[in-house]
Amino acid sequence: MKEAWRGITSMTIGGVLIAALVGIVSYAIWTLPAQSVGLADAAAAELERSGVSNPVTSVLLNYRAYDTLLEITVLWLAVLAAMVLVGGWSTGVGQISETQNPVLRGLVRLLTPLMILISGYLLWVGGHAPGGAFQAGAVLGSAGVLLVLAGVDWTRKVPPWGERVLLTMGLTTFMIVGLGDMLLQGVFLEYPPEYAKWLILVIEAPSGLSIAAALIALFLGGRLRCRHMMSDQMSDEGV
Amino acid sequence: MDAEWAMTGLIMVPLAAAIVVYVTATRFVAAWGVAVAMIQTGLTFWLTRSILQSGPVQVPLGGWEAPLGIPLYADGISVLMLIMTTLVGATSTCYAAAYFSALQHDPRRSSSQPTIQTFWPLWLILWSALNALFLSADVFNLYVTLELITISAVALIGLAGKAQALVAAIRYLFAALMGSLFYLLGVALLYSTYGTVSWHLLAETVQADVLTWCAASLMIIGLLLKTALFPLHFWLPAAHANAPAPVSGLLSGLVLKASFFMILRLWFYVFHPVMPVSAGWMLSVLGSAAILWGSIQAIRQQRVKLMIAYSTVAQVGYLFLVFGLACEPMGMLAWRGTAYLAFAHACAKAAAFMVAGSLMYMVGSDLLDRWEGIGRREPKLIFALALAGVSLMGLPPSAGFIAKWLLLNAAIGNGRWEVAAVIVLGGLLAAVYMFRIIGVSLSSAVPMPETMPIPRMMRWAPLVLAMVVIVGGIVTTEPIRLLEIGAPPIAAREVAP
Amino acid sequence: MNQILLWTMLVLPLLLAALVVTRADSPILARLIAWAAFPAVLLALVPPFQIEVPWLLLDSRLGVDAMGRVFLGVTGALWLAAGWYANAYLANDARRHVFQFFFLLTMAGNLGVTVAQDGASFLTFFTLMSLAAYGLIVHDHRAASNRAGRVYLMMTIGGEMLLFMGLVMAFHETGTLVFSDLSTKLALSPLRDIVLGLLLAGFGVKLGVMPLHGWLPMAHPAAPTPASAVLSGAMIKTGLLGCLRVLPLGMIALPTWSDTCLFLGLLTCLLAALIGMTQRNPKAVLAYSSVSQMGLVTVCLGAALVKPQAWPVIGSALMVWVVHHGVAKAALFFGVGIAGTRMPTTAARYLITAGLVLAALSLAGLPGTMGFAAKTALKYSTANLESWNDMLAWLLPLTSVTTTLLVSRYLWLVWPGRHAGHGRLSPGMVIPWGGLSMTVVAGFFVMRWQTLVNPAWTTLAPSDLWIAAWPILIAVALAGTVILVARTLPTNLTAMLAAFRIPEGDLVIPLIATIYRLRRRGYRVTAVQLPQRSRRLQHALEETVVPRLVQWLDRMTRSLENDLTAGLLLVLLAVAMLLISMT
Amino acid sequence: MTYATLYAICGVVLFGIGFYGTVFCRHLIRKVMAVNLMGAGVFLVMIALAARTPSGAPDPVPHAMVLTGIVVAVSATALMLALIRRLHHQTGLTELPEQMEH
Repeated sequence: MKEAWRGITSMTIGGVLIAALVGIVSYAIWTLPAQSVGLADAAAAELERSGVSNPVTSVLLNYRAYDTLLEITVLWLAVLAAMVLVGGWSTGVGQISETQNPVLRGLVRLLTPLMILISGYLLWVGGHAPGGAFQAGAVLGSAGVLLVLAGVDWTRKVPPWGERVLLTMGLTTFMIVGLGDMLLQGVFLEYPPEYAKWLILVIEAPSGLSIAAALIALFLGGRLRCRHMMSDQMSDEGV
Repeated sequence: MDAEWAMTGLIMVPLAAAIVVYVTATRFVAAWGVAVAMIQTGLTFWLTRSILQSGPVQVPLGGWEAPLGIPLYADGISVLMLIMTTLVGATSTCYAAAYFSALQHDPRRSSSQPTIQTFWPLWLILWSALNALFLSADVFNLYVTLELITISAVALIGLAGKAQALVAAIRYLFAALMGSLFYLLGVALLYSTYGTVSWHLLAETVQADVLTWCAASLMIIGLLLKTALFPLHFWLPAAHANAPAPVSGLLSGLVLKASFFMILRLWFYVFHPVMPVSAGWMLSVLGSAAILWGSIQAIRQQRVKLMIAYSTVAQVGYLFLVFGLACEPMGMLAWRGTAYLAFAHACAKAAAFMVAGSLMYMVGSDLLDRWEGIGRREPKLIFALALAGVSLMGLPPSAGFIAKWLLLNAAIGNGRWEVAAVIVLGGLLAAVYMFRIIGVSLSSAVPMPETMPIPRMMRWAPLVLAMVVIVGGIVTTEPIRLLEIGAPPIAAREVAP
Repeated sequence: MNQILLWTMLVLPLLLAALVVTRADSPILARLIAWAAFPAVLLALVPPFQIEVPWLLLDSRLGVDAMGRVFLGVTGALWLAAGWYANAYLANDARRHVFQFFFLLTMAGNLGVTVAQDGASFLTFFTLMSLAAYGLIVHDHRAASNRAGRVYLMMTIGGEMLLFMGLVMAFHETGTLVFSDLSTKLALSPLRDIVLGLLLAGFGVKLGVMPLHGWLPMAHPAAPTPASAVLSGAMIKTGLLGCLRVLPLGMIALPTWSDTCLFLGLLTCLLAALIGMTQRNPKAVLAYSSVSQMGLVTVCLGAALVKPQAWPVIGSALMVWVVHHGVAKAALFFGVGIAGTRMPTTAARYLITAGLVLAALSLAGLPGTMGFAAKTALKYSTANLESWNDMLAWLLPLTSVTTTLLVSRYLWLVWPGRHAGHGRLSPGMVIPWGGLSMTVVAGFFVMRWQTLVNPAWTTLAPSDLWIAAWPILIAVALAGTVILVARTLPTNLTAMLAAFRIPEGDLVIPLIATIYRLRRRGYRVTAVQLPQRSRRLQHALEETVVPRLVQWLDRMTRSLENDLTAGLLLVLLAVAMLLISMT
Repeated sequence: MTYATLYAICGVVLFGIGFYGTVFCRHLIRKVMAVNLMGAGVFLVMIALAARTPSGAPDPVPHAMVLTGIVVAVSATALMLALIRRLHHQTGLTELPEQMEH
């Protein structure tokens, strides 16, 4: 009884405090002027020199490319972390075997090529319209996950070094391009304007693949290559 | 030109090494770590020299100046933090190399963790992220680097594999994510008001209005959670104490300093003109409470690593005294003292954790009772612990003494007797817990026979680091001079007593 | 040249200490260590000078001045003697190199203190010396040594903190750390009394003034003999040096502090001698004797604070006293190790007995020894203090009586040939001891033609001789009577009297007994008889106060350190900070 | 008060709900979801406030930041899930133990 009261008390206090915080922050937002330029004009003004015509991509891969480099590192880091934590004892998802579900298999057969195509399109279109490496990687990654779920054991064919290369090739390319720029221009990641378009594409393509690989690996518990699961390791499905 | 290469190198070299080590899955992984340590030492030296000669450096990455691009920026305090990272990082690297190779041959090892192969990329990424954070001049970029640090730190704790470590890692991760999201909300508000995320530009345009206060409070409080200031320290002791031996020192010495450095940057370079004195005092009061609470808890613990971890809670408290003291005439002294204390604490605490790790490896436990008479077997390690203890207590000759000297001067100069009393009392309490460990380990009990031999590097690395703390208390003019480069505008408020 | 000598003196011990770690068993190294303090002796002979070292600590000043020279000379000579003595004394100790390591560090600190001319470097060397001495005290790791080491550490670090605080405040008040400026400016500062209180208390711990003396009688018996000698002969005098450096002596009268010093000094002087007489360990007797002598020093400081114009006289008296006590006390400590060995011949036994008696009586102020000069000097310099004159007039002879009784007790305990000796009498031990014992007499005659010492102190006029001699004669007679009476007493009465024996470290014993009991670590101080009152206090602490405190802390920890509370506190802090900013 | 501010305030409320959940939920998966809700709230604030440009074309910088933020959130979520699975596998726990066991 006492416990319950204590729970209710703390919930009330917490609720009130959080409401107060939300209220103050909301009030602060309400005081904002209705219009503000931010960096939209500045970004648009330099769009010519950035090598792409989609402003978001220009921010992502040119003005603030350093952030993006670190972000790709974060993704790879998460894979490493998952591998440390899960890789030792499990292969990730549940049972991967020749599944008996023909509908799923059929659908996968239809969808996978389409998804690969779409991801390629998204990668290309990122230069001038919404899209880019992350979107492409996400679609490609989900295609991979779908395959695994359907029991198509495609990842078994990936050699261990291939898996590692696949996961890091985006980051490696990014760094090589950045350092190459530094040799040419003197500053890390400063693309020569005339090659910016191509350099961005050079970075994006492997990055998209790496992102896709990382997403699949995260789904599988830190590894791309999933072995067949031992029967005694089935108990961890409860979470 | 020089400084740019050094700055980029400090970030990119460990990252590149992480990729190489991971992709090639080389057996000589430790050698790569040591090579990186050597390169980093060279680069840090290079950068320090160039900063001392020509003042703060700003590098517009990608050729884009702020606000559009992300500049790297190095001034005195960030270079001091980089030196700290390099010193602790290099010694930890050597220590870890010995530790993991010893662990592979350890018959007591039960779990089938692929520790050695996974430790190195994680640690190298952490190293790169720490350097990136100390060099960042962009509040959103700081968020990304901070997340890199958090994720690698959590994974490194998880490396221990024990249930306790996992619980600690989960708790730490949740706390850290909450903290980051508070910070990110603050960044969102700042950007929507001022249209920039460069702290240089923010410092020029910041105004005292409700939105700025909201943003400042959210950012600072989020970072407080990550820095584990009392009473938000609940996650720290377990996380730092249960991490593998080479990791604990990195967490206490470096990872905490990262978020603290961000608070220091934001507070003194951006928000200082608009935040009221009382807000700073709030942090100082919490800091004082942290000193007392952390010290008392450290004295109460039975496990050595927990004692050292609680000692970190206390030492973090010292770092926060500056926010109250810097509002008054002697602000500059407090600022220097705090920056130097961060440096001193990193080296001393990492050395202490390394000693604890070595002895724990030797005995198989870090229960204080099991350590009776251990000092007679390992005098070098206990000596290193004693030297680190001298700095934690604030006794001369040690960097901790100089830092506390500056802080005490600031406190007394401002007429803050209660702060001065807390500083001294904290030193006394530190003496109690440090000598509890040293006293037990020097007791006359015969050390237990079933121990593992300690690799030589696991003896020398902490000793070297402890010596650095002592040297840092003897040669002081250069570090203090370094701190004057690009010092925040509180310098103007300094008034002769 | 002088600079090189100064740096050699400071760095050589540290360098040797580093070498001890790496190559422990080199015979050449052992010989070098014995000579490590030699540069200090040389440095004491050069004319005064000062150097500025801006990169060291907080803009350091090092140098030798008139006062520091005396300290430096005595300290260097004692460390030199102790180095030789230790080489022979610990020849068969397997952990010799550990001792050497701490010995060298302590030496570096102690020598550094004498040449430090600013607060920061003084405190640094002082701390180095104090902390390294811990290693000397606990060297043999007996339970008693460990206990002594802990008490020593607790009190030393407490003292350090007081000094730290005091120096920061002094710096803040005066804007300088250089002693020559600091003491003058401090005299005029509004916070003078607080600052001086902190500094005096901090140095008082080292000096062993009651009630801060607890560590001293525990640590001296625990440490190996050569270490006790320097501990008592040289190291506790750094407390005096510190006082001399910071007090505005000869400038103004400070009635509060002079009265405190005079009162505590006299109390220490008499009480320590009384407690010392109940001791059974000759080193403990000597330790209490040191405490008692430090009481006298404190009286002198008090006198100088009453009458600033008397400072030049008191100052030189103190210098004489520093030399005398350092040499005599070290000789007596060395004597403990020598008297316990097997004597090769009867002649050797007589010689050694004679040397011991000489050193002991010098401490009591026997005419013709340095002790006589020191006592006379003290008497002259403390004469004519308005309010305290009458009391001092009869108290000073009384201290002579108590000191004589104390050294009699010491001689009784160590008398060569009374116990079966063990170990060989080696020249490495006898030579340094003999040298010091002879200095006790030789020093007096050196002082006689030395111009710096007031000729009145070293006169051998019959009236002065008689004044100095009668307390000693009374005390000797008293001691003889006690011995005779004790022989005739029934044994059960002796046993009853033994119950009154006060443990080494007197006041701290009930406190540490409580701490140990609470820790339940098996350290029972069962040998110690506690008086009823302190036992009640101990009981209250153990049964109620501490458990309640622990319970409360446990509850606090539980309610504070959990996810939910932390979450609530997080949002609470955020809201609080927002509200603070807005208002 | 524009639509942008309304959405932004919604984002803050979402942040608050997520925070409440993170503090009060005991089951770890719920906590993970709550943290993600907090993240979503912040992203909503950023996106909403980016739409206040006079021209109507949204400010691209917060969009890029949100993209970065999402990737960070994905990585952190993956790590959380990995940790939780590992803990469950090893101890069977689905909640953090109440008492801090060091």
